Amino acid sequence: MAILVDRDTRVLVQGITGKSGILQTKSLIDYGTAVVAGVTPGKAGTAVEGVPVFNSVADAVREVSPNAAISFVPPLFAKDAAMEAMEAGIKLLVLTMEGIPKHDVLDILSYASGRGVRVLGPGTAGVISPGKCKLGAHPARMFREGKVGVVSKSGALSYEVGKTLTDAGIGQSTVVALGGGPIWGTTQRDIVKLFNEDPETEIIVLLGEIGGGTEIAAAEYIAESVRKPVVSLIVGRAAPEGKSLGHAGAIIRGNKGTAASKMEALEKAGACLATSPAQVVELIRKLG
Amino acid sequence: MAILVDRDTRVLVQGITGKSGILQTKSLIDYGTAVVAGVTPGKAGTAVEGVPVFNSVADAVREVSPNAAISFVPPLFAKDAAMEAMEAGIKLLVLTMEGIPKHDVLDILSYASGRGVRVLGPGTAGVISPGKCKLGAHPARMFREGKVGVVSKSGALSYEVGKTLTDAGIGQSTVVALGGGPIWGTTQRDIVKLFNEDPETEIIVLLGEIGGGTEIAAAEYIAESVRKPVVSLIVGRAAPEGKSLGHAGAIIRGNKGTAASKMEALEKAGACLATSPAQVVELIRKLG
Amino acid sequence: MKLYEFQGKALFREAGIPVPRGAVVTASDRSGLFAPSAVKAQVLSGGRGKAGGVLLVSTQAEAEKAAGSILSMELKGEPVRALLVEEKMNIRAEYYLAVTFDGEAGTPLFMASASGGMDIESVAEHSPEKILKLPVDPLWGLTDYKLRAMADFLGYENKKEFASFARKVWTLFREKNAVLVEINPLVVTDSGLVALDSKIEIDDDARPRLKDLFEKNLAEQAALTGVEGEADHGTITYVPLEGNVGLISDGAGTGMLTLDLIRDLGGEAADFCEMGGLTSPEVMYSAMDQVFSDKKDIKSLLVVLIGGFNRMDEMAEGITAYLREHKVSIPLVVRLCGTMEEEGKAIMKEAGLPVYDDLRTAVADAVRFAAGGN
Amino acid sequence: MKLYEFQGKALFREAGIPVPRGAVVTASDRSGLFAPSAVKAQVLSGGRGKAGGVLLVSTQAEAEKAAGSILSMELKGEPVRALLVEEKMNIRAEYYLAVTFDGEAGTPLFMASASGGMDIESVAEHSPEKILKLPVDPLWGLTDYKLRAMADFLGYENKKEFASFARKVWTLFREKNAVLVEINPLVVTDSGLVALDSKIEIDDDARPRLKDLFEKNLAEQAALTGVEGEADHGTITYVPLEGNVGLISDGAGTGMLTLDLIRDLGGEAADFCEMGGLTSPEVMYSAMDQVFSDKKDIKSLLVVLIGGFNRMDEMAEGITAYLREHKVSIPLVVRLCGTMEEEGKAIMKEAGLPVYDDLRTAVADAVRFAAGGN
Repeated sequence: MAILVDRDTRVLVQGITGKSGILQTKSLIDYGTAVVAGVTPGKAGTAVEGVPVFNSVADAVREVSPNAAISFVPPLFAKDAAMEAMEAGIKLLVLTMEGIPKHDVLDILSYASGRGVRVLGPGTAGVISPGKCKLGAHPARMFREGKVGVVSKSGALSYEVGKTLTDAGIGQSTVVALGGGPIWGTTQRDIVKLFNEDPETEIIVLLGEIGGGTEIAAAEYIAESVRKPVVSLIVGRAAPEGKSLGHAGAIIRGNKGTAASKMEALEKAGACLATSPAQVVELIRKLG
Repeated sequence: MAILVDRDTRVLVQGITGKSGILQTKSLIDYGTAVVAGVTPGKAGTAVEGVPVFNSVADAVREVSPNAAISFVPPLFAKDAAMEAMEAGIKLLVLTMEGIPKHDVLDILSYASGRGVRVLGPGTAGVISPGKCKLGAHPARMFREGKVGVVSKSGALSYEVGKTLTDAGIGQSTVVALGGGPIWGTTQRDIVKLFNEDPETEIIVLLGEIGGGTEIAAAEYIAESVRKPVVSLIVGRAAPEGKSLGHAGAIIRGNKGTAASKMEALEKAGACLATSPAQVVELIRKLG
Repeated sequence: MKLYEFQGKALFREAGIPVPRGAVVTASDRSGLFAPSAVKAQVLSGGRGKAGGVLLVSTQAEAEKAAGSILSMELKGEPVRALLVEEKMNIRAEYYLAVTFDGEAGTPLFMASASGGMDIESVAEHSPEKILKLPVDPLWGLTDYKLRAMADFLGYENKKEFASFARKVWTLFREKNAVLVEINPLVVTDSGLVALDSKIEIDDDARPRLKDLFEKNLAEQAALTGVEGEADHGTITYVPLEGNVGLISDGAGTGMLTLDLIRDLGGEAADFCEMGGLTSPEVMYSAMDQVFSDKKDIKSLLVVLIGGFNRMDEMAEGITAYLREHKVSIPLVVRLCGTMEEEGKAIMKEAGLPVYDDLRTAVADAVRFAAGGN
Repeated sequence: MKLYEFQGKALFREAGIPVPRGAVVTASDRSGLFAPSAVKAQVLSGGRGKAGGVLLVSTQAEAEKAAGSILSMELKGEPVRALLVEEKMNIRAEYYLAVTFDGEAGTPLFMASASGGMDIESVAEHSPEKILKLPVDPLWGLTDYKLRAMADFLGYENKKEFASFARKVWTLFREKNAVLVEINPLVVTDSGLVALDSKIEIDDDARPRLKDLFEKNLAEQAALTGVEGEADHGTITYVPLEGNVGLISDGAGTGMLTLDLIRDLGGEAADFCEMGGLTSPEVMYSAMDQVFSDKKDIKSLLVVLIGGFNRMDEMAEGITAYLREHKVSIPLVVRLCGTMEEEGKAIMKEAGLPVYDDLRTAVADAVRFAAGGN
């Protein structure tokens, strides 16, 4: 088990012949991910790193039955590519690109919602279930198989914490990056729920940041439904109020999005709070 | 059990204060259907046959938790009303009106598809699970509780056969009318599948007619998956070729939609063919 | 509402879809005739090409002759009252392109084929793989990847031009509430794609929201045919047949069942007249009027009613009202049951009219009466 | 792209949304001034009303005086360079109406309140029940039942007028790829609804498909401010802070974590400079240029890199290129790991630059160096 991706995941790379597509396809294959197909219109019959390229997702589905897609399609074409994947029956979309027009993202999420399509991103580094499947940018050596589920908006922060855990000998079930917002196909609450239901995940690490309310929503779910131990690290405690620090969600609105308010909500929900990756390790050791 | 509607069905009537709405609400209540709410914008606080009227579906859902809706809203407003019901979480819509613009119907079906919303109609007489719940125009005395599942495009034909069965002492699990087309939210195949999975239904009666291909699609499903006995009556054998007899679907296209081609497909699929309601009774007696 | 080719092309032009330069010509106004040109009969039915309704002409004299000849034709029973005269195109290829809906799947459907031209029906029957059918989500609209798939399938190089063309067709389909927009053939010329024909049908149910569109086109049609649109039968479907048993029903399914029973019992229906499942005394009255006006030689009239939404009291009112105002000398067989059955039967009884309960018995009697029995 | 009120109102006018008659006035062109009128500062920040940026005047003399006074103001640090002078309205009620999106639910969101006017933020904080929030499916569009619900909530009688008004706002939101269309207040006058203010922000990511809209409005803004648009930092987010430890990161999350660690270890960051997770040597170079140009007094520069999509060889190239072309006399602390880490470390080594692997150690050293340690 694990969540979102595992050994049965068969990956389709949309935009496989672009610079990022080629580089990432190699990185996925090197990790052992089953990359079964790529799509670039007009490039059918070619191959990238040994992966057959098709003109359309429908062709790829017919020939090699992928069940997850990662997209490196340029922002203005991302919407059409996402629809193509969804209409072909793909149920997990990883939208790596930033800069997709927001109305396009809203359209994608409307179609996906209720049709059972899970969208990670946009602007996500993706997901890795160490030892099983990597469907994203996570540097392989920073992760190892284990029992800790990690969720983060920021890709880099998820690597940072993964690296610290791995260096300390603590493995992960799945590590998920959600993207920097301001719109998310999947939120921390969704992933915490999946971890809670995943028999292989024993401890949940929730990495949050200032701005927005997704950590509060996750805290509410944790308080209601999660009995597994949760360790949380909220970054941005030292950020000045009222300034946007990169992620558009990271703008303090009233009291809602402050680090303090999030830490308070998570503590009330029963989570253990860390202030650094090193402390995340300490808390997990205490809990384990 | 039964399919689509049973004793737990809590009905919302959209357009309850119109002429049809009032008359049909009375008929549903007389039958014992749990009509819990009506909606007509601007009529909140009033009541029809003792049923409270709300301004919006959302208000009705909050107050009395309906789980199925029947709509008597005029055709040009039907689309908005359907969306209102779907967005409020109603999972069964019975669209009785004919004359809803076809692009509106297509929009409704797109939104419903995959969101787990079952749409009966448009132009349907509805559904009855005798002795449990009536959500449609079926004349009460023509039906009695039993083990035969009946599906028909035409409402009147489903009454005719229901009446004949009931007069012969044969009860029904559920009797479903789908509407005359040319667009259907639910087809015969869908209903045959539900009957096949319904423990209470022992024999399936498929009422078909000339035109279109929905009976052929149902026959394919029967051949593949149905082990319960199926009795089928296809009407329109005596119809002249190439003429439309009311239902827009009932136009013979090539060989596809003829009574003969449908009867052949159903017979091959293992169904017993009847040429009149009386013969349906005979065949059921033989099978029972 | 079906549109004539020239009406459809006016919509194409408005939507920016390329069409040949052309003019409408009637018997009374031939000023638009020119040559060289294609002279095309304007009829609502299909298959005019095979029937000689399209002629290519090189000179003005030929054009005059072709016009005269086509304007004197009847195509599938429809007199030709107008022509569309269009410039000849230099045709490199003929495609088929259409958007309609698949009612059984509940979705709009784009269809494209490189085998355009007159014989698309036979392509559909014998080589269905030569027609690409792509469902389109109506809320999302036409996607780029489907446009690429269609252009690929057709083998048309200029994908951008094709996409722009097809998008306009889609927008027209949606905005005009069409149930069919068909272009056969869609031709490839030196200057790109051109819609050489047009077959458009607009959803009658959308009339209240497209009043101008309907009024303009129906007025044009009325001006040509001299008929002020079809008589509005409301929900009534009326089809004349060959027999002598008049038939009225309040449902297409029971109507067809009755048709079958009439034949099985040795009779033949004179008509198929179906009123829809939600009707009124006035519609019942009109249905009888329709049958008696059109079929003066029927020997019995069978009225088959089984009320769900329909109320039997209202049906009985309609029947008795008609009989009060008209002299009917043939036997009337009325089967009446369902919603408000008691009330309906009471009204019939008061008027001295018998009522049947069993369909088979009713059909048997109607057939017997028509055959001269009692 | 945030629009000035007068720019937003031009879009409103184009969309058929009623706005007051008005004219734009600048220091160099006061010809549009009239009275009686409302004289309103044109700034991109909010809260101008409370700050005295809006004056109601009755005479031309008062208008001149108000214009002079407001044109000399700074509102939240932004000099007032233009005024919108508008006719006074007879106001019966002030509503709030906005459409934006809820990023956490992933859906557009309409918001309406009968408590419009300056204090909507405090309404949102203290009486959230006074603001109706309705998610709208972007593919389906605005439904009649939601329009009724909004008009009901506002207590506005003319539901048809409200529906038409709100539909235009929705269409503007969609067609112009807005992330916010806010009307506060939306006023009820004797002649109906009028948008008295306008706050519009267009999605910068949609710029390639809305070139004209962006060019026109950015040119107008440049003409006012004299600045040719903001310098384009690409994916870089740069925020100046108060400390002396320069900071560059390749992710917002790790950037904020580092900010926290700097403070926890006794230091203070001079800036927050984040490059995004998919960048290039050029962006790395620009980030360094940005920090060194803006913060000439930093005592150390901490570069925190952890490559996923980013390649460490490219980052190392950017750093070494910058150092080749600029004299940097303060200590540089580079933490570099992840994708192409070996290649990156090799480039750094060749340039004689040390590389850290552990974040905490890197932060500790950067703080120590800034405090004058070695």
